[in-house]
Amino acid sequence: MQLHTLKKVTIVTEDSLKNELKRKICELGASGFTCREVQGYGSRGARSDAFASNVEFEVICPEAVAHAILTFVSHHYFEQYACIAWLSDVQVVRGARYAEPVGTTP
Amino acid sequence: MQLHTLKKVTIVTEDSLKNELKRKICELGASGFTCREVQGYGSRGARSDAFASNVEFEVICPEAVAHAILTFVSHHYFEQYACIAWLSDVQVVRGARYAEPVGTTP
Amino acid sequence: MQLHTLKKVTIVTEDSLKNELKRKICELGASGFTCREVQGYGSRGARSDAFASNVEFEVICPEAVAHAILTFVSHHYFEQYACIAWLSDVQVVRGARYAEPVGTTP
Amino acid sequence: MDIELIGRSLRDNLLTPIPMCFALGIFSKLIHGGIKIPKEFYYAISIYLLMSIGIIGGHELAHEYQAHGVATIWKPALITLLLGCLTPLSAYAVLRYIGKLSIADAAGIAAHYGSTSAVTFIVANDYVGNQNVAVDAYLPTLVTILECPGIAIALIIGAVGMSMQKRSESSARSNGLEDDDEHKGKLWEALHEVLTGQSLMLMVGLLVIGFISTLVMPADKFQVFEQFFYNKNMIFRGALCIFLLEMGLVTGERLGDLLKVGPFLVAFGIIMPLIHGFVGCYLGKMAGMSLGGCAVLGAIVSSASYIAAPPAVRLTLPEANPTLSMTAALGITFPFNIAIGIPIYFWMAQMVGAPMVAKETKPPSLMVPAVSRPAADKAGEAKPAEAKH
Amino acid sequence: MDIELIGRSLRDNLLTPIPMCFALGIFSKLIHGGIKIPKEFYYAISIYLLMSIGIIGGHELAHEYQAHGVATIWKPALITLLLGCLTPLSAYAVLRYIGKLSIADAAGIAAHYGSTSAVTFIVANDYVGNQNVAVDAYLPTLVTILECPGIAIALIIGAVGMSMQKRSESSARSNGLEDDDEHKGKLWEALHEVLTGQSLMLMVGLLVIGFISTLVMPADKFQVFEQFFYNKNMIFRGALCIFLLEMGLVTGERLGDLLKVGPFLVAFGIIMPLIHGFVGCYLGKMAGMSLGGCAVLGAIVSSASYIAAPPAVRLTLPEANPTLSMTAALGITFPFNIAIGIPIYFWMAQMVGAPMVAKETKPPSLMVPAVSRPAADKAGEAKPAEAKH
Amino acid sequence: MDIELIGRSLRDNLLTPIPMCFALGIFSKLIHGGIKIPKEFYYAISIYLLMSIGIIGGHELAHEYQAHGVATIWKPALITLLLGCLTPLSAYAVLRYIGKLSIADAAGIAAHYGSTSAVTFIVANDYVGNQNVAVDAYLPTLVTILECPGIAIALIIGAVGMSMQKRSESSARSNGLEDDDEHKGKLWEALHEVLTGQSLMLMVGLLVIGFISTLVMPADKFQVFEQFFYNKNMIFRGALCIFLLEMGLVTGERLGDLLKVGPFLVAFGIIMPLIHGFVGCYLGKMAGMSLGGCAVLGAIVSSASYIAAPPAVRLTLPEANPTLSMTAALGITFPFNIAIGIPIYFWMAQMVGAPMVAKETKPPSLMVPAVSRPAADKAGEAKPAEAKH
Ligand SMILES: Nc1ncnc2c1ncn2[C@@H]1O[C@H](COP(=O)(O)O)[C@@H](O)[C@H]1O
Ligand SMILES: Nc1ncnc2c1ncn2[C@@H]1O[C@H](COP(=O)(O)O)[C@@H](O)[C@H]1O
Ligand SMILES: Nc1ncnc2c1ncn2[C@@H]1O[C@H](COP(=O)(O)O)[C@@H](O)[C@H]1O
Ligand code: NA
Ligand code: NA
Ligand code: NA
Repeated sequence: MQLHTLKKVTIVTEDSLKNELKRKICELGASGFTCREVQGYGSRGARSDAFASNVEFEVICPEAVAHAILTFVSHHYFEQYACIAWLSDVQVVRGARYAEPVGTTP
Repeated sequence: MQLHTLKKVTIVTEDSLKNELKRKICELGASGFTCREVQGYGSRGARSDAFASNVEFEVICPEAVAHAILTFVSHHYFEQYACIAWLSDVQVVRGARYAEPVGTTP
Repeated sequence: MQLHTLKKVTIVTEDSLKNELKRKICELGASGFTCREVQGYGSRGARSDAFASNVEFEVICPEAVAHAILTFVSHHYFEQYACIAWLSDVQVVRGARYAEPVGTTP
Repeated sequence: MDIELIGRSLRDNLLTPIPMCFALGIFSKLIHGGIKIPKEFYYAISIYLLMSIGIIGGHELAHEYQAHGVATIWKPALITLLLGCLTPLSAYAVLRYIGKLSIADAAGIAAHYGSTSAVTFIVANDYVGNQNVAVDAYLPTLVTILECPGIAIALIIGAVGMSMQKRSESSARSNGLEDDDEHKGKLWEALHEVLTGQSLMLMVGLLVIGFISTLVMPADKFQVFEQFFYNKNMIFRGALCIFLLEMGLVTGERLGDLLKVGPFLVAFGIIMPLIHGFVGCYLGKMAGMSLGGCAVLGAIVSSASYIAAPPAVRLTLPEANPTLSMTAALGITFPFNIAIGIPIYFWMAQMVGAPMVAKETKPPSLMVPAVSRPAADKAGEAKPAEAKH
Repeated sequence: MDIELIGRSLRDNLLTPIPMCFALGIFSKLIHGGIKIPKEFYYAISIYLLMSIGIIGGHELAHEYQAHGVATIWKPALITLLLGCLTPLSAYAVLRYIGKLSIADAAGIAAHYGSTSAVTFIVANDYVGNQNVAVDAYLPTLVTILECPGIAIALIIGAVGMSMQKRSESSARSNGLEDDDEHKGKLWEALHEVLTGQSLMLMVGLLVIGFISTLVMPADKFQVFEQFFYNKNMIFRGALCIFLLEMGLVTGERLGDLLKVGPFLVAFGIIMPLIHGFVGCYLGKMAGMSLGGCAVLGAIVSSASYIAAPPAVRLTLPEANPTLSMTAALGITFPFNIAIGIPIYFWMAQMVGAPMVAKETKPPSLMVPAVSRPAADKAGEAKPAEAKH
Repeated sequence: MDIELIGRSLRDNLLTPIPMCFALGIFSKLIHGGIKIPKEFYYAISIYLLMSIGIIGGHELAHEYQAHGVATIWKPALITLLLGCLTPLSAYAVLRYIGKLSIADAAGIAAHYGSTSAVTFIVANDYVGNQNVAVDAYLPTLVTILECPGIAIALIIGAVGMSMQKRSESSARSNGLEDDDEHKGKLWEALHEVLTGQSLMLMVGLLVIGFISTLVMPADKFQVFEQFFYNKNMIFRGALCIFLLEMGLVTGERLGDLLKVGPFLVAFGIIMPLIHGFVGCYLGKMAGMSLGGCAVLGAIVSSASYIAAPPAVRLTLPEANPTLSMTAALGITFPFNIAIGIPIYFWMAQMVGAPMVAKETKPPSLMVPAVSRPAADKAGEAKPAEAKH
């Protein structure tokens, strides 16, 4: 089995940013994403009810795209919104599909 | 604290495959799994409503089992179904439990 | 973009422990957490209905805090409750925020 | 039925809350509006609707049975079974040989058109009621009979067709047989999944429950369940509004796919139902069904499944493109039927000369229950669903 | 009550939609069918049911109070409290000394049998109503009184027992005391969790709301809430069908566990309720309750909790195996009670000679409210729940 | 209206299930109780409530229109639009210049107070009905008119204010213009989001549906939808109980924030609604609205949005602290209005001399529909909502 080492970007932020983030992630070159509702607690307090909850995005992408996404997130969300973001290494099956920046819209 | 280095397999695919995948993961030697509903977007379009949504599996297992699972997934799902799968390294507490292939059914 | 290498602790356990675990994670020095409902199967059988389901916590924290959390979990949950826990490496944006143990309550 | 009448009937049919909620859903998606029904709410409502069709169906069936034994129902039931076997064949033939679709795609779509849509049934039932025409009490039973066979037959066609194709393509390859076995396994699994799937189990289960309780319970004790589940009552109506709002949202989301599927499929999604609907009306009349019953039978035969069929097809015939079948079933045929199909089937039922009141037929002797055959001469007191409320 | 009567009563009790939905749920799991109720829908319905028991309970209690002050209710309330304290003890003794279960398992199961099941209450209430026998209006109050003490007492037995055992096992170890403290902390937490848990808070909260609003609001203004929440009305009935379908699914999923738990627990799950039920009926009669009231009291005393108890036990006595208690409570006692227990308690209530109409007793003077004691001589106008609708 | 009367009215208003459920929710959070409404259930109920306001609003509007054309409604509609434009301005001015809040915070909170709260509308409507005073049938229309403009205007103030501030702060920086463009883009997006957001689309969509169906369908066919959605009927009432329980839970969770926001905001959350409410009553009277209508108009003008406004503000003015606006809108103004605000607005409406029955005014000729203007002389048959049920 051939595996490609790629980056996985994880972003947890306010769910009202979901639509924008979906769009941005694809614009910045990712071929797709997986997202889900989560609850959380952090410096901006608890986010776990109908009026305040979080969304978590996972994006498999090449390093350059990962950096573009993280840069966008840190410039636009960190100051004003509940947000955390991190990067990790993953070995992806048929990774070639995700290795080149693309530019679609969801 | 003693930690075992094991593999974590993550699979995101169509939720209609959930039952089959549950069974297969255990047959191929994993001692268990964790799964959840997720939404997603990829080469097969958006998967985020009642008629199309995804399920994500996480499996902690030894490398051989991980490869067996990924092989199954790539042979049976990649061509016809919305699917992505990757591998990462994790340090597992009381990892000995998950280090040997078993063969149960959920 | 500056990234800090930190630990990510993942714990999957019975959802009746959710409130206690929320409190403990913060007491042991983490600055926050992200959690969600998940289903699962393991040595204690299937956990996927209204009477038995799981919660998954993800905590970004320095190594010492990670060990404290994992020690707590292994002492208090492993014997009697459905539980799995692991550690992985992540590169966190503005990681300095999460690099020092704090002690708040959610 | 002249043009003006059609116009008025369209207006009466469409300018009511339920179809307009469907339209609102589509509109909301078109302007990227924010209406969002939680998935769990949608599931909750579909569970309620299926239970409702089942239990009220069983309830009416029990009344019918008490009044006429199997005299009125055995022929329509057989006819429906026949239609469930014919429609996937006709759909497959048209798709494969006229539309030149791949085996998998043709069989996948045929599975949808061989089954039926519960919501179309409800709306048709309603429409007929609004014309002050009674419908036969056993119709929900026909819906449950129609649900399965079409899916099964289409899946078998697809599986057999695919494996024959593969064998002829690569008669040299060694794994031909294995593949075959696997395919058979999958087919079995998919058939099991249809037969024990949520929609059939709820409908049949509640049908049995409604039937038995009606026979056993005093009528005033059952009444409270009838209030809750009866399809002319407020809860059912309200739930249907919300359900169709969501269906509109899902349809609106997929409207863009209409352009992708090409003109053949669009035509298929309109003409095939008309043909199936006509055959349904005609055979219904042959089976002695009433005008209302024939019209509703036409509607359900013509309709395509978008709940039971998709997951079954996805599992057995993964080579079939789900966009094609969903777009045809949900994006074309469903709104077509809701908007103009149903009045047309009603008109067809009139054309074929279906009588206002159903005829009774003596069933083949082996079908008559030995003991409890009630007096068949009280045909006059046949009490259609509408009259009761 | 001869065999034939029992048979007929069973049939009337079981061949109705609510128990048959339970059976459908079990059946669906046995054949690996696809019926699936979203968790959130199940939660929504349980919230509704608990609110309903509370508010209608408060409403009836207010009527009772307006008609009789505390004359009719003080004795049943005390008796219920007593039963809440006795049943965990008897269950623990049987499990530990006859069944030889571990301290934790015995205490864990005793916590379930010391508490009560709201759904059993509803079905019992219903059954009695179907026999055309009135039930006392304050029964929902008794359900709320019965919910807690049993869980608390069993948890205390378990915690104390475990810590004594640990101390005797390892009197040398140094962390004995710490463990003890921690255990006490956990116990407190669990008791807090039971007392402020969803089920008790909703029932008691809505009971208070129902009581106050009935006293304050004009009857016709309150009526709309009664329509929504009243347990003989359509919404409640419909919700109960769906709830029991889900309970059937959960039970069916766990049926395999029946084999694991062994014959002792199966016997326990049938015989213990019969004993508790008899004591309930008997003490109910002593407290002056009516025939219907005694039967329902027997049913709720006999029933085992599967909503409030499990999480509390899981947190305080993690050594207790949850499979044992859930299988006994949900897999054995619940269906036993629904199917045949309730008719038996009704028969028991007849045997102990409970009167058709409740007796009034003068409460100890300190319990009589100084001012608002309404005329006690209008006992004749006691208007049982059934009569009103 | 002397003190005793106010006391009685408070009691009648508060000691009813709906406000007490709100209180139970708060209480549960204060004692860390376990009541938990699944998010999806809460969403389902809000969808139902919004649809209900819309469809019944459209239904009543159609009746009003059939009876009076636009004669009764054009002035109130204009007045409401005016109020929607004025209240964000007054709120902003007070917050910025008296309260010394930042531009973003002042604009963010003003957006909430410029819009309205559907639940406050329902409770006010109810309260007025309980005083046996009729309300004007077109009030739900006014709610939909009031929803948007206030949010839009406050967001524009905020965006313009912020960009002016930024420019003056750093007239040297090069990215001033870019930022501006981006801000404008965000503003557009947020306005689109409000206009096509769930709450407005459901209310307006169902309003249109209710209006059209009432005109087209025979009254007895529409009745079943009225039963399901009408705000005096059981489903609506029951849903409202559960909804307010959840609102209480959310409010209780945030009660601690009350201490953080400081006394100015607390005072603002009480005094601003009183002022807006008075202006609403007064202008309502000027527009010829009836006593009941003026009181309800006062209540909705005074109320602050906590559903439509928060996400819009969060997206356009992220610099605004959401804790401030949510605490004010949900933690202060909402309970204040429910508990004592509404009786006060009713009293204000009496003070300004609003008549028991609305006046009819000839609208400017361009607003009169050419054809279907019905006989305006049948003013006597004006049939207020209350009278019908
Ligand atoms: N240390 C952490 N580990 C994991 N998730 C976190 C952590 N801190 C914050 N989060 C998540 O990020 C969200 C925003 O954090 P904050 O901006 O600090 O309020 C929280 O609601 C959590 O879901
Ligand atoms: N680049 C990506 N990063 C994360 N998840 C992805 C990515 N691409 C696809 N997915 C997930 O995998 C599913 C199937 O992808 P696909 O087969 O490409 O349609 C999608 O619905 C997403 O949930
Ligand atoms: N091998 C595994 N990989 C991933 N998750 C697991 C694994 N084994 C167990 N789990 C999760 O941990 C929970 C508790 O496991 P256990 O204590 O073994 O019953 C299960 O319900 C699963 O959610
Ligand atoms: Na069909
Ligand atoms: Na008990
Ligand atoms: Na306002």
